[in-house]
Amino acid sequence: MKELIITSLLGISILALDIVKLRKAILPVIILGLLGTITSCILDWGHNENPFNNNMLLFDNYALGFIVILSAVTLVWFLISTDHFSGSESRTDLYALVAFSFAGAMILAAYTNMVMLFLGIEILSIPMYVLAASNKKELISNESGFKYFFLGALASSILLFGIALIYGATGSFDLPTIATAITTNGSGTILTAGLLMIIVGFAFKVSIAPFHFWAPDVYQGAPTMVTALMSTLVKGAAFAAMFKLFATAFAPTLDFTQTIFVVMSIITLLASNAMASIQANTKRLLAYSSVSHAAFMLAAVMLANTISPSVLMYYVLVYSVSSIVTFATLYHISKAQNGAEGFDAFKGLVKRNPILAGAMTLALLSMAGIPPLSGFMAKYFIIGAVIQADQIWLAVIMILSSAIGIYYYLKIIMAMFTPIENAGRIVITDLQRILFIILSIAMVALFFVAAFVK
Amino acid sequence: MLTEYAFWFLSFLAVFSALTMVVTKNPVYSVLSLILTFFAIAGHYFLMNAQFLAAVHIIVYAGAIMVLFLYVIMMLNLNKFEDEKKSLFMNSLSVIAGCILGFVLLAVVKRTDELTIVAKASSAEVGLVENLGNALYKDYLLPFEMASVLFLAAMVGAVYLSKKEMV
Amino acid sequence: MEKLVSLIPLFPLVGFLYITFFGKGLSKNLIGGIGSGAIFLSFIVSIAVFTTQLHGGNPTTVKVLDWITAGTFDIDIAFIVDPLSTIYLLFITGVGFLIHVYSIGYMHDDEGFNRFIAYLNFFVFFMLILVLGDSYVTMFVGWEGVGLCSFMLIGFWYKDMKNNDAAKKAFIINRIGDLGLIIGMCIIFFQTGSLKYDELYISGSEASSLQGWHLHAAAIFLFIGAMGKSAQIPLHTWLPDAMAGPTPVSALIHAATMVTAGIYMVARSSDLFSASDIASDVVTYVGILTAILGATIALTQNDIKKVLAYSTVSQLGLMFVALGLGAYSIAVFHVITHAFFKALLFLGSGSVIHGMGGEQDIRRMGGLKKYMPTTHITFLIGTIAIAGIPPLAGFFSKDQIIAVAFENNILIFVLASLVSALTAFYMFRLYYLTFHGKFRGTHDQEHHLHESPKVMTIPLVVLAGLSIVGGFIGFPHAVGHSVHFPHWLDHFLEKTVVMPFMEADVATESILMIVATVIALVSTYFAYNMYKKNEELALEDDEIESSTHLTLVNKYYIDELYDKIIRKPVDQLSAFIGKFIEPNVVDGLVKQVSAIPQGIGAATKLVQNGKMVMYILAMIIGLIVLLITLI
Amino acid sequence: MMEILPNVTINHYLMLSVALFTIGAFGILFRRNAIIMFMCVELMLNAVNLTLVAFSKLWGGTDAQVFVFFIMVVAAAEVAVGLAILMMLYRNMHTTSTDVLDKLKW
Amino acid sequence: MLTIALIALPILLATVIFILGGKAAKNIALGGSLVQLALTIFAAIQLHQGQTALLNFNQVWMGSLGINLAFSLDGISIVLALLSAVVSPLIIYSTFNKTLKNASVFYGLILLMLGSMMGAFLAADAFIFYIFYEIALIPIYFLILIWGQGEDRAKVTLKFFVYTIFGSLFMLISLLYVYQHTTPRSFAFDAMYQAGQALSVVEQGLVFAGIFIAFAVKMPVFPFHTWQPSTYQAAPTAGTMLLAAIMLKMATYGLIRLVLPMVPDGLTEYGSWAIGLSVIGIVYGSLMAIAQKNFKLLIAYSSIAHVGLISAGILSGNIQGVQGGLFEMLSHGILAVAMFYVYDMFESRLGHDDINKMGGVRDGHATFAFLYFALVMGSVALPFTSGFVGEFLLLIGLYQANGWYALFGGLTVVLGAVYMLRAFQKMMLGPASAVTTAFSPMTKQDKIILIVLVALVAILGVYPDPIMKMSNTAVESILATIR
Repeated sequence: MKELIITSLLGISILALDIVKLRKAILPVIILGLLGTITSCILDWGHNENPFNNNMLLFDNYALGFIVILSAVTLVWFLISTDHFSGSESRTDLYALVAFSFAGAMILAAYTNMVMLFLGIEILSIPMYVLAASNKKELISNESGFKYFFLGALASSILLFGIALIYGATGSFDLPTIATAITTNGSGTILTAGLLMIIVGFAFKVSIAPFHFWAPDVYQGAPTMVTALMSTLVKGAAFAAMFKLFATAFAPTLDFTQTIFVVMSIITLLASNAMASIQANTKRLLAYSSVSHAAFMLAAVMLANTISPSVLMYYVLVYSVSSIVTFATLYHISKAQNGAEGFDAFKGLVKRNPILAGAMTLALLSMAGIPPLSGFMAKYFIIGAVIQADQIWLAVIMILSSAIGIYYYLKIIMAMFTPIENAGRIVITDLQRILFIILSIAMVALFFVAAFVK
Repeated sequence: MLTEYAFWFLSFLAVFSALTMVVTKNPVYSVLSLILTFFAIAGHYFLMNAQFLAAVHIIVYAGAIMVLFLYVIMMLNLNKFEDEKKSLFMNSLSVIAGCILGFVLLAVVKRTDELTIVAKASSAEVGLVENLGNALYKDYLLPFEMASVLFLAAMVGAVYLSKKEMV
Repeated sequence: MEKLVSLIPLFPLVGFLYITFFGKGLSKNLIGGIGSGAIFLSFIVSIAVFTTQLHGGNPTTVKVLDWITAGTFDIDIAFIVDPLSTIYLLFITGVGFLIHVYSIGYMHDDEGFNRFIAYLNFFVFFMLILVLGDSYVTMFVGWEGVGLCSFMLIGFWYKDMKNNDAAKKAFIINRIGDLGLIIGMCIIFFQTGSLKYDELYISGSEASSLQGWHLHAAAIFLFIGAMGKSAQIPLHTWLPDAMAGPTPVSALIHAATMVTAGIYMVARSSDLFSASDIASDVVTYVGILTAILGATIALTQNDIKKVLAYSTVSQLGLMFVALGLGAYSIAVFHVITHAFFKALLFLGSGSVIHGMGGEQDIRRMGGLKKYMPTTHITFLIGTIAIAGIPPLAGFFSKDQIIAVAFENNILIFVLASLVSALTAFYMFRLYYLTFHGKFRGTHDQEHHLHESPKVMTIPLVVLAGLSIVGGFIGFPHAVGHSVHFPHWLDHFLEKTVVMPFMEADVATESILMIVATVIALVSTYFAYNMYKKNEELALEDDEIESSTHLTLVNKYYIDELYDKIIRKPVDQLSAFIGKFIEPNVVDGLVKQVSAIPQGIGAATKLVQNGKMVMYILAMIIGLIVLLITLI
Repeated sequence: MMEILPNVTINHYLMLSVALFTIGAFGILFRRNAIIMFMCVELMLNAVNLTLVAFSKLWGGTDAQVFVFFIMVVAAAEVAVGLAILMMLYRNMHTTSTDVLDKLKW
Repeated sequence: MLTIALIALPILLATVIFILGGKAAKNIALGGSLVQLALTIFAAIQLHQGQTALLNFNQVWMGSLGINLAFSLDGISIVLALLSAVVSPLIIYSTFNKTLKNASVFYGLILLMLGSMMGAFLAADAFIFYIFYEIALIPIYFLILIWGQGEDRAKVTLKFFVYTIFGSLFMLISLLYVYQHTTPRSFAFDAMYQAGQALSVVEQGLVFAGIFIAFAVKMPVFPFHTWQPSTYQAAPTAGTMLLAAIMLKMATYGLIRLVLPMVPDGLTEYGSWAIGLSVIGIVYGSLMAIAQKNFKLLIAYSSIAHVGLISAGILSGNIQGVQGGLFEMLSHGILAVAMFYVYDMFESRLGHDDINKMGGVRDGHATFAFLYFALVMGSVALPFTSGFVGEFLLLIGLYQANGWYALFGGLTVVLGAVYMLRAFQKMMLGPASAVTTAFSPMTKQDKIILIVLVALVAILGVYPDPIMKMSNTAVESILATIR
């Protein structure tokens, strides 16, 4: 609970600091706030199993784990993107929006009530709509923001209809109560319809086919660092929420939903990887790759009653780390050459900035799932679980799409190692350099500590 | 008896004006039809003893949201026919998709016989301000507080987007 | 005493290594001395080992080194000492030594002298391994090794690509045979679990577990190996080409020793072959065909070495006839006598070529008798020996082959007699054209004509002596009984090879001997008549009109045929695969597979077209599809 | 049991809200004017609200009505942001047609 | 502990080189690889004496998943360990005459690759094996990408990388499938063998298919080979050596370790297609080699032929085939390094490797000709060269599976001679020419490397028994688990 308070206050205090013209203090406050959140989570670890405030939130280890991961991601994001908004005069607004969004993410990790779910999603999303459109002069940013917002609103209404039907069938918004009701009464048509509509709502949020079409457009149009946030914070939180929902409230229906999830995963994998492999724009490519990773995480949700949530947590963490690195690198590269985002922009990076190139290479290899990088273990856990659930076909498709994934990730790596003439250095700050190095180490180190998953 | 007639009347009104909202070409008419729909829905709330909600509904939707819409339309000077170029293909596709969706949803929700309803206490007085207030400020205090965060965020966002950059 | 056997191959090996690595500054005579000395030492040891067998020693194996271990497949480098191997040892080292000595003179002026001697040593080493090996695998070591040395020596003058091609041809055709041999070994191992002679044939007679088609297949595949090495149809084409090598090589490898490895191997496997009638028939018919083919082609060849080469092919064919008919010891007998006189003939021809300054065409020779007396005499002895005129070596061995053929198969008998007649004819044709008549070469050549040095002629003389007396080791019954030396070789070999069932009475045998002699004499007379008396000359290439003659000169166009049906198709197939299959079919498949994502992508593009309505439509259709499952 | 008003069952209300929901969805597909489409979303949200109120009547608890309240709150916030985005879009594009938004594709 | 040292040493040294950089890199690398060689020989002696205390290592890594850091050096692993330990100093030394940009990274990557390949050879846990199997790809990928030759190397490496990973992911599925049937869950080889053998025949056949595709791509076996010639051509010579000499051995080694004992019934019942493909690959690779005019491509295709034979022999599943396969791996590794070194000598001296434009080098380069010829003989599997022992046993083994396979596979005996001799003749023989003069005499480095390699070829050919005896027991015990 403390965590949520800290975070909410964080957003407000950012705004307050702006008002009192203490802009210099904003970043330290953010760092303090996020570190405070992490510390508080660690202190609460294992102690807090009681739900808060009439079963609205439950800060159990599941929630705390996700909160720690998401706060760490947000913290890194803030540090690594310090120069992203430096040009913008009203960057405090954006910082505050990120902080609010993070609060929403936190709610999604800890909710135990549909109301909180709904609110969490909206608190997470509404700032994101704005952030996606935050590059106000850019038409594509506008387009991105609008598409995100509008389709998001549509998805929300479908999700809400689903929640309404679930309420109609069970008479409750409380997750455990819903689970009990389903177990005692069985799942009728209305309940299942509600369930399906909730799936649609979530599928939209986490970009699962055929509800993913917004994702590449929005990711591409949004400012790069915002995209980084979308693919880490938003996605992680949405999956945390989804997993929780299907591990508690809808656990009795998982056998039914499994087929749906399998089909959706397969479609997602095929569509996203196929599209990614024909992209010329790396940002859009990464967007599609993000969609394909969603399919892996969806598999974790699908197996919510057999798999340990730590598998999903691990995946989110691993994916977030590499995702932040890729988008941050892309940001630096594209900033250095007038917003170019094609493969050519990456050419000669190994000379222009070896640290960026190294970190990017590791990140891409990690996403591709090549040992000894953490991405391999993450995928391994999922595929192993999928096979255990006897969904061999899904596993095969996952494997095939991983191979396609390697193809397009390597295209970027290839470009980085293609020498070019008279390339200027790409300058990054010391802090960023350290962060890139830390993240690189993390990508390898997470592989070896994967033992603690489960 | 009366409620039954009221139900049918309000329902018809809601559906009709909703359809008008969709098909009419003039955005202003659309807004006005939607407001009519909202009133009809508010009427339903009254029928179902949700007086507080009906009031809030009128205030928020008809009073605030739709006014906002109207305001935007006026400000952007959209109160004229804007030619929407659409292919017949997409049109028919959307009609077909809409019809099937409606059909499917209807087919689904008519299965209420499968529901096992366990009615709760104090059913008659539910919609009153007192009860709702209790629920809102006791059970749902946290969401209520978080709603304020949501508003703050939305406000900041809207302000950010609307203000001119002073560079 | 038997332990000494491991020294036999060691000497040539050491000789080879020493000359290769330390021979750089040494004088040619010293090198020659080392090379021939090594062989001579081996010869001495061979005699010692031979005597143990002569005095009734039992076949023994001497293990040198653990070699290959794979489960039950356990092969050592070990040497078998038994009559068959020791008799081979004797003539390999003996003839080998003589040819080494001869080479010192013959190759004296060649810049690759050291290399030559080293290679010869190396060859002898492998040849010894071949006959000493106690299992098929060890034999195969020598088998391939001699092929390697043959390759190196045929292409000895590597600057001429023709030599290299001949060398390559020899190696590759041999390899085809080797593949057969390998498969044969595979079959034997698969069926019996062993490849060692003593387990297979001598002690346990494991070979009896070879039954049915396995037996025939094993024997036939082994014989394919023999076909390659011993130049039998259809793998014979390399041997005439192999004459591209220096003449001592032709004498040693392509006449006396290596090419008889096939006979050795079949004799070694006599248990196997005698059990398989099909294989034996195959061997017989292939042998007789080869014999006829070789003999007929030899009639028309004008290159002195080519004549001898085809003669070798033909003689080898006869040996296989003997093998096929079950007369293994007689085949070995013919191998030995053949080694003597064919080595003699080759060395003699080498002497001629040496004297002629490299000229090999008998149409450019004639009347050499007076310039090279020693060579002439020894060559004549060789010719008589091969023609089968008693009492020289060739007579005894060939006669017995014909006798066996008579016992078993009249058709073969007739054909073998024909071969015998042809042999006498073409050999005397060669002899007369070379040594009689008047000299037809250039003035320069005439001026330089000289007898070869002692170091070359002494081996000739020794070999001539052996060609005269060599046949006595295998007197046929008729003569043998009278000198108390009947079939000495047969008795000596009977421990290791299967003896034919042959009970011809003395009268038949004697008649056959007389018939054979008459045939040889008659065709000698024909040759004499044509080439000596009428002084007919061989036609120049462009004068030939008769199509039969042309076919023979062109060796039945077999090379051309192979070129057409094997080499070209393989090349074309390779080119086709390389140009079409690989990029289009195999890699094309890969490309097709990798195009699948692009295809899916292209389809997805239709929806992902940037228009929001499409996305909404997709969502709603998705929703509908999900909900429709509920109805 | 299923009657929540005299002679009016839950089914009636569900059908009504489904009708409204579908009209909203249809409108979104059918129209290209961003504002109208946005209004259609609002209509869909109202359909949800109506459902919830009807269920609330059926179940007799306050939860659903509180939920409706929150939906309204969120809808208001969404409208604020949405219209801000729309305005911005209009400033740059001078149209509210969603058809012109196809810079981002494939 | 020794096993860990064998894996850790190159990796640690690689890290050192990465960090220190500079000119010392190549000497550190060479020194390290020599130490590695010494350690391996020490390990071999230990194994020979039957002291396995130092050779086994087992440490729980992910206990709940049954993944252990288990390494063990047995008679099979030692062959491969020896191969990579023997060959790696030579490979490193072979680059000494080249000026490389970022030399420290280059040598570091080579060492990394050696470490990971060693890891795969020594692993006693299927998961660890898989990890190392994959890791090895990364260094070689960068070696080719950065130091390779040709404009299209980026494309080529892409194909190589994607293709191989694509294959090995199937192995992952198969392994996971078997893993699901272990009780308690464990990736340890023994447990996997048990679980695999308990599967139904159809399941085994499918598991086999998955694993085989992975190895088939890596080896490569027809028709999964199309990445290989172009990759070999694009790679720097040292990289090609690593690929051909050691890396593809991970796949053939995997056949022995993972396929034979894990899915024996599936192999016998449904495995003949794999043997068939391997056999086709033998002939196909040979024919392709005949069609090549570039020496490097010729060796590349000949490698396909050789590896096809190894694969077919091992899959025939009897001790002769497996032993032959093991030994042929060793031999092929040594010969591949040698052949590519010869290629490099020509390439660096003449600037091309078109055999049609060569000739006459034999004249005046007698020593080189001798050494090269010895290598040619080794690669056509002449007895008393290392090539023979392996190839012969493989054919013996293959025959036991199917006589026709042996007959077709045996064609390599003939076709191998065709292309190798053709190449040798075109390159070395014939009259002296401009090429002869352009071909500068062998340097000390050339001599050392070639002489060592030729000596190895000869020694292993004449006296292979110590190694064969070592592996014999291990192979027997692995095959014993099957029946």
